[in-house]
Amino acid sequence: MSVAAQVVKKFINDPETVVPEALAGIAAAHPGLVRVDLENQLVLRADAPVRGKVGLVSGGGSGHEPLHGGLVGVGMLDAACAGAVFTSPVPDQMAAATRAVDGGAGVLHIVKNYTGDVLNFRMAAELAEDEGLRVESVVIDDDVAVQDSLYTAGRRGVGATVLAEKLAGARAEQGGTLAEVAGVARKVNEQSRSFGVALTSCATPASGTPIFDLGPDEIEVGVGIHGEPGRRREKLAPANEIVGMMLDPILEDLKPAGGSSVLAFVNGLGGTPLLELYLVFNEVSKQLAEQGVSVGRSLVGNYITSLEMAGASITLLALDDELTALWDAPVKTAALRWGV
Amino acid sequence: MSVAAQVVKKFINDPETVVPEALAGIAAAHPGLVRVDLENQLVLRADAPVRGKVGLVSGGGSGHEPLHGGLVGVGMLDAACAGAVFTSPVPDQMAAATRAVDGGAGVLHIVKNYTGDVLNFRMAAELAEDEGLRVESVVIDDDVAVQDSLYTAGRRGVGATVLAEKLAGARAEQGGTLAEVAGVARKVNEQSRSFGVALTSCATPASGTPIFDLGPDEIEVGVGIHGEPGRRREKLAPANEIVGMMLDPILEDLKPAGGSSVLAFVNGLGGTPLLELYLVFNEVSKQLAEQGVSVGRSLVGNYITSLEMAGASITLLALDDELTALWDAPVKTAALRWGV
Amino acid sequence: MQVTRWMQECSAAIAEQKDYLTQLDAAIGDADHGSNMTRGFAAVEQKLTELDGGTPPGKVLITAGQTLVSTVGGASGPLWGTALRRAGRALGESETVDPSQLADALAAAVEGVIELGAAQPGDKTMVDALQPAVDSFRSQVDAGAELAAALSAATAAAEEGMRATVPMLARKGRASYLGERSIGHQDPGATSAALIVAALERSLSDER
Amino acid sequence: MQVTRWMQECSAAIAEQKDYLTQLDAAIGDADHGSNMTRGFAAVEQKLTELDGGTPPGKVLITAGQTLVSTVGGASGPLWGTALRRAGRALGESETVDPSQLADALAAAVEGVIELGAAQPGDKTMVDALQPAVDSFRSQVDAGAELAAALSAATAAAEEGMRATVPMLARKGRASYLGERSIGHQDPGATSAALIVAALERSLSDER
Ligand SMILES: Nc1ncnc2c1ncn2[C@@H]1O[C@H](COP(=O)(O)OP(=O)(O)O)[C@@H](O)[C@H]1O
Ligand SMILES: Nc1ncnc2c1ncn2[C@@H]1O[C@H](COP(=O)(O)OP(=O)(O)O)[C@@H](O)[C@H]1O
Ligand SMILES: [Mg+2]
Ligand SMILES: [Mg+2]
Ligand SMILES: [Mg+2]
Ligand SMILES: [Mg+2]
Repeated sequence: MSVAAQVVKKFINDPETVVPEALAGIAAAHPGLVRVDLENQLVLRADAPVRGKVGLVSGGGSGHEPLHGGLVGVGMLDAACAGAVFTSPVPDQMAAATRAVDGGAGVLHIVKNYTGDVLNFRMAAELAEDEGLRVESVVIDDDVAVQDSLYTAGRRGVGATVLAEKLAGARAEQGGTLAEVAGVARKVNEQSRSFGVALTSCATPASGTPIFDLGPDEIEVGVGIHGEPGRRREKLAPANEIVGMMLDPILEDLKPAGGSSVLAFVNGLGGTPLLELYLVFNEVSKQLAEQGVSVGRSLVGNYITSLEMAGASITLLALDDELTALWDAPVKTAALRWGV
Repeated sequence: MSVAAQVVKKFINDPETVVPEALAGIAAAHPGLVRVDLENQLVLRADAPVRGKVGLVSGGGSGHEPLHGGLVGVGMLDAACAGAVFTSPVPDQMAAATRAVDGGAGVLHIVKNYTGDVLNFRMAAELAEDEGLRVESVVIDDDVAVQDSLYTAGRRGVGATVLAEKLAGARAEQGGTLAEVAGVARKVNEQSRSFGVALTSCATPASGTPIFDLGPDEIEVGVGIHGEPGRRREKLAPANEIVGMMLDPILEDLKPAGGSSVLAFVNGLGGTPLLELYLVFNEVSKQLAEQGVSVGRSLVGNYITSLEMAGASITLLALDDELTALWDAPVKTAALRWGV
Repeated sequence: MQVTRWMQECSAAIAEQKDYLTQLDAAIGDADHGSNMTRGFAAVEQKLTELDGGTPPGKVLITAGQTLVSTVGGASGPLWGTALRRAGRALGESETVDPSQLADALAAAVEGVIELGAAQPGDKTMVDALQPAVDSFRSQVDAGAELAAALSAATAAAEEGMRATVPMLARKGRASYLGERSIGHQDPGATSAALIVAALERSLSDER
Repeated sequence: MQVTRWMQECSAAIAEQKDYLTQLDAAIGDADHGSNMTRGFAAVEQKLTELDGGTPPGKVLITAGQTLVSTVGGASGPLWGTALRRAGRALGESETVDPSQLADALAAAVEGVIELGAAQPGDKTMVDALQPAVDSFRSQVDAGAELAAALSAATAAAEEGMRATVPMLARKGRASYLGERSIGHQDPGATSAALIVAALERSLSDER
């Protein structure tokens, strides 16, 4: 049975217009929270630019929803730039977003570490700086599935992106300077590690068929969020073993001190039921307890996805008082909301 | 290619223990918000019973997460009873939940209209009443895909369940009497209509293979939330046409007055990316505007699911000032949260 | 009369047909009937080991019914639980069960199902297997037939009723949501009902 | 020199190979290279119709590069945008382009790609098709070869470099995440690069 031969059915009108139509839907669903610039494919905080506040801009290819558009709002992003599915946006969009959210205190670009995202954001920062705007960039690269990253494009930015946007956004809301807000994002990235596993592939609206071919008893271990194959293929195993495959490389790299506290983030890649994500979270907390690591904060759900891919990623963030307080600070976005 | 022949891979350890393991995960992920009674498979509001407040109990088969366990908390449910996947819980669980949340003001059972749920909740209510507890039951049956329901088990309870739990929960939080809280739930049910479409089937952990077989260019029109086939099979069509297939029977039955305002709820059945759900929402708001119906409130996401089924349902609730205010009231649950 | 023996036969027969029952339910329901009934009767078998041998048949059936209600869930749990509890009440305290008492008990069981579920014969439910089984057992007994003969008549009637559900349009339970599409499929509940009647025959006919 | 003609040839050739390029990217990337490049060169073709005929070749290339940056996204957008802009700057204001000017422009393009993307030959990227093409064009021109001969040498070198990416282990771009698993697949960016060099040959060789 060739999975790649299958057609993945989707609710679309035209592959070319999926992203703008979805953006129009976001605008219609969340008036008062965000506004959408359809020409530049931007989701903007409704009241942007916020005078005197550091502006936070992120973005990337589409297909990872709710990232980034669903994370725009009070206490998180000021703007999200949407590219085509799995394709980084262009510098013009990012520069337009930077202009739109600059409140006079500078703008932070939160960039996932993919060649396309990095190069386009770099060009955008140059454009904005040429116009006299102050821009800082933080590149997120938390995916420990990428090895010998020195000789490659480096680790991918995955789950830590959501955490960095939340915590840096909270710092900006509290009136932090551009340096302080960027510092929080860098700290989150340094103290986070992630690992992902796919049970199925996914299909872009343009192609309509799964990107890779996976047997009925196979899983891809070490995948990112673009439907790309992972580091290796394994036989399907019980959830507790799969969680072990994910936690081991994370803990090996993060080396949390015994008795230390982490934020445990179990993220669905899009097609895995919440029932299973909670089962996975249960395994994560059990196995962390065995390692003497306590779960201080947690997040379970679909936040950084790969279209309809069945699978999950685990992200651990080593917490301290500052990060814990920033996590608990109010946030008001379509996908993450509390305290307001 | 026979879809039914395929294996659906899942993160599980043992099909028999999926539900208790997921419940343990909910408890671990949301301390302070809920507590879990593993023996009775109950998710309980952390501070239940709340003195003097009407208690809200719902429940049903598992596989619909976040319904119901993810909807337990301040301003919504006090308890959710979890059955096996797609199987109604037993009266003993429901009676235990009723006892656990009774704060002296009586308990409301919110029951989705399926024979199993109705019969088991009826027996539970009798058990609780024999113990001197005051119980009211409201049966939710909003699915217009079920026709000539007079001669059948009647319409299914689907999307309106989420709305009834939110609005009745808000009324209870405000100190409403059992009659008032039940009245809100009944009103929500009377003023709501839903319709669902599936692009794929889904597989229970016990069986592991899809419940029905759907061709690469076919969709099931008029499905519920148990992986059952729908009323009819159609060819895959553009999203705007599929939305029309869903909205027409809803509007025909609901007959909202021109210029009236509705809550538009686009619900994912589990396996459909948020990108597509927002695209569907965009179609819904466009087509409603053409009909002179305005969207006063909206909800987009996976709230009442059918495991990993790819598909969506649309629910419209005719709003008035009372319902709008109850919708806006604070809620603090794992899946729905605002204002607190 | 060996009620415990009957329940054991039910548990074995249903566990053996678990996947088949679930397949039938997958076609017009939600693919859980096999696991629901298997879970329930396994619990009954377990529970009955806790009763002492002298417990009267009626009490044993009531315990079995309560156990089904508490362990099955779904539509079949309350319905089968009610059926066995009603049958048990009909037998009362009596230590032995003669054929006509058994006929009354089975009639009470079906009445309980119909009262609770409001299904009529022809609605494509367990009632379509149970009602004819009960009726033929009663008429055989009234005509003075041997217990074994009456039981095999009941089994035959149940299986015929089960097969008769294939062309029916479902009017109760999940299958009713399918409307016309429910036609052409055998009802899972009628199928497990036929297994339960056949189990009764086995458990009693080889009592001597 | 007909830069516009070159861009039209690129647009046609890439659109024609769109699905093939996307398939190659599906194997070791994210299945979007075909649509990315097609979208970009279609926009370039459109944009160039707005320039008046007299625009010097260098300016046309700069406009084309800016258009790619503004419409492609992904890794290839900034890289190809930079390549064409650098080539354009190298040509400056001159109205005509002789073979050695063209060699300088192509060298500037590759330098731009390497400067921005930090890929070395052998890293399994577009550089592995571009560098050999540029080098062989230069040496042919220095050896006094005909333009047409130098161009077909460049095309041959690009295609050879493209095929040479198959056994390579990717060290840059998405394919690098695959580690060993990137071996055995032809790099999509090297493939589109070869198409672009071949388009250059077609657009110039039949100028006379
Ligand atoms: N109202 C009813 N009266 C009698 N039998 C019913 C009724 N509703 C359903 N049934 C029986 O229950 C069977 C389904 O049982 P089961 O699958 O265990 O429960 P559920 O439908 O809740 O998943 C049906 O095949 C049918 O025979
Ligand atoms: N650092 C780099 N230097 C040179 N070329 C690169 C680099 N990274 C990627 N590429 C080229 O880009 C191609 C992929 O382009 P494309 O698929 O359009 O972008 P993305 O990888 O962002 O989806 C690769 O095949 C490779 O040839
Ligand atoms: Mg890409
Ligand atoms: Mg069921
Ligand atoms: Mg069933
Ligand atoms: Mg790509």
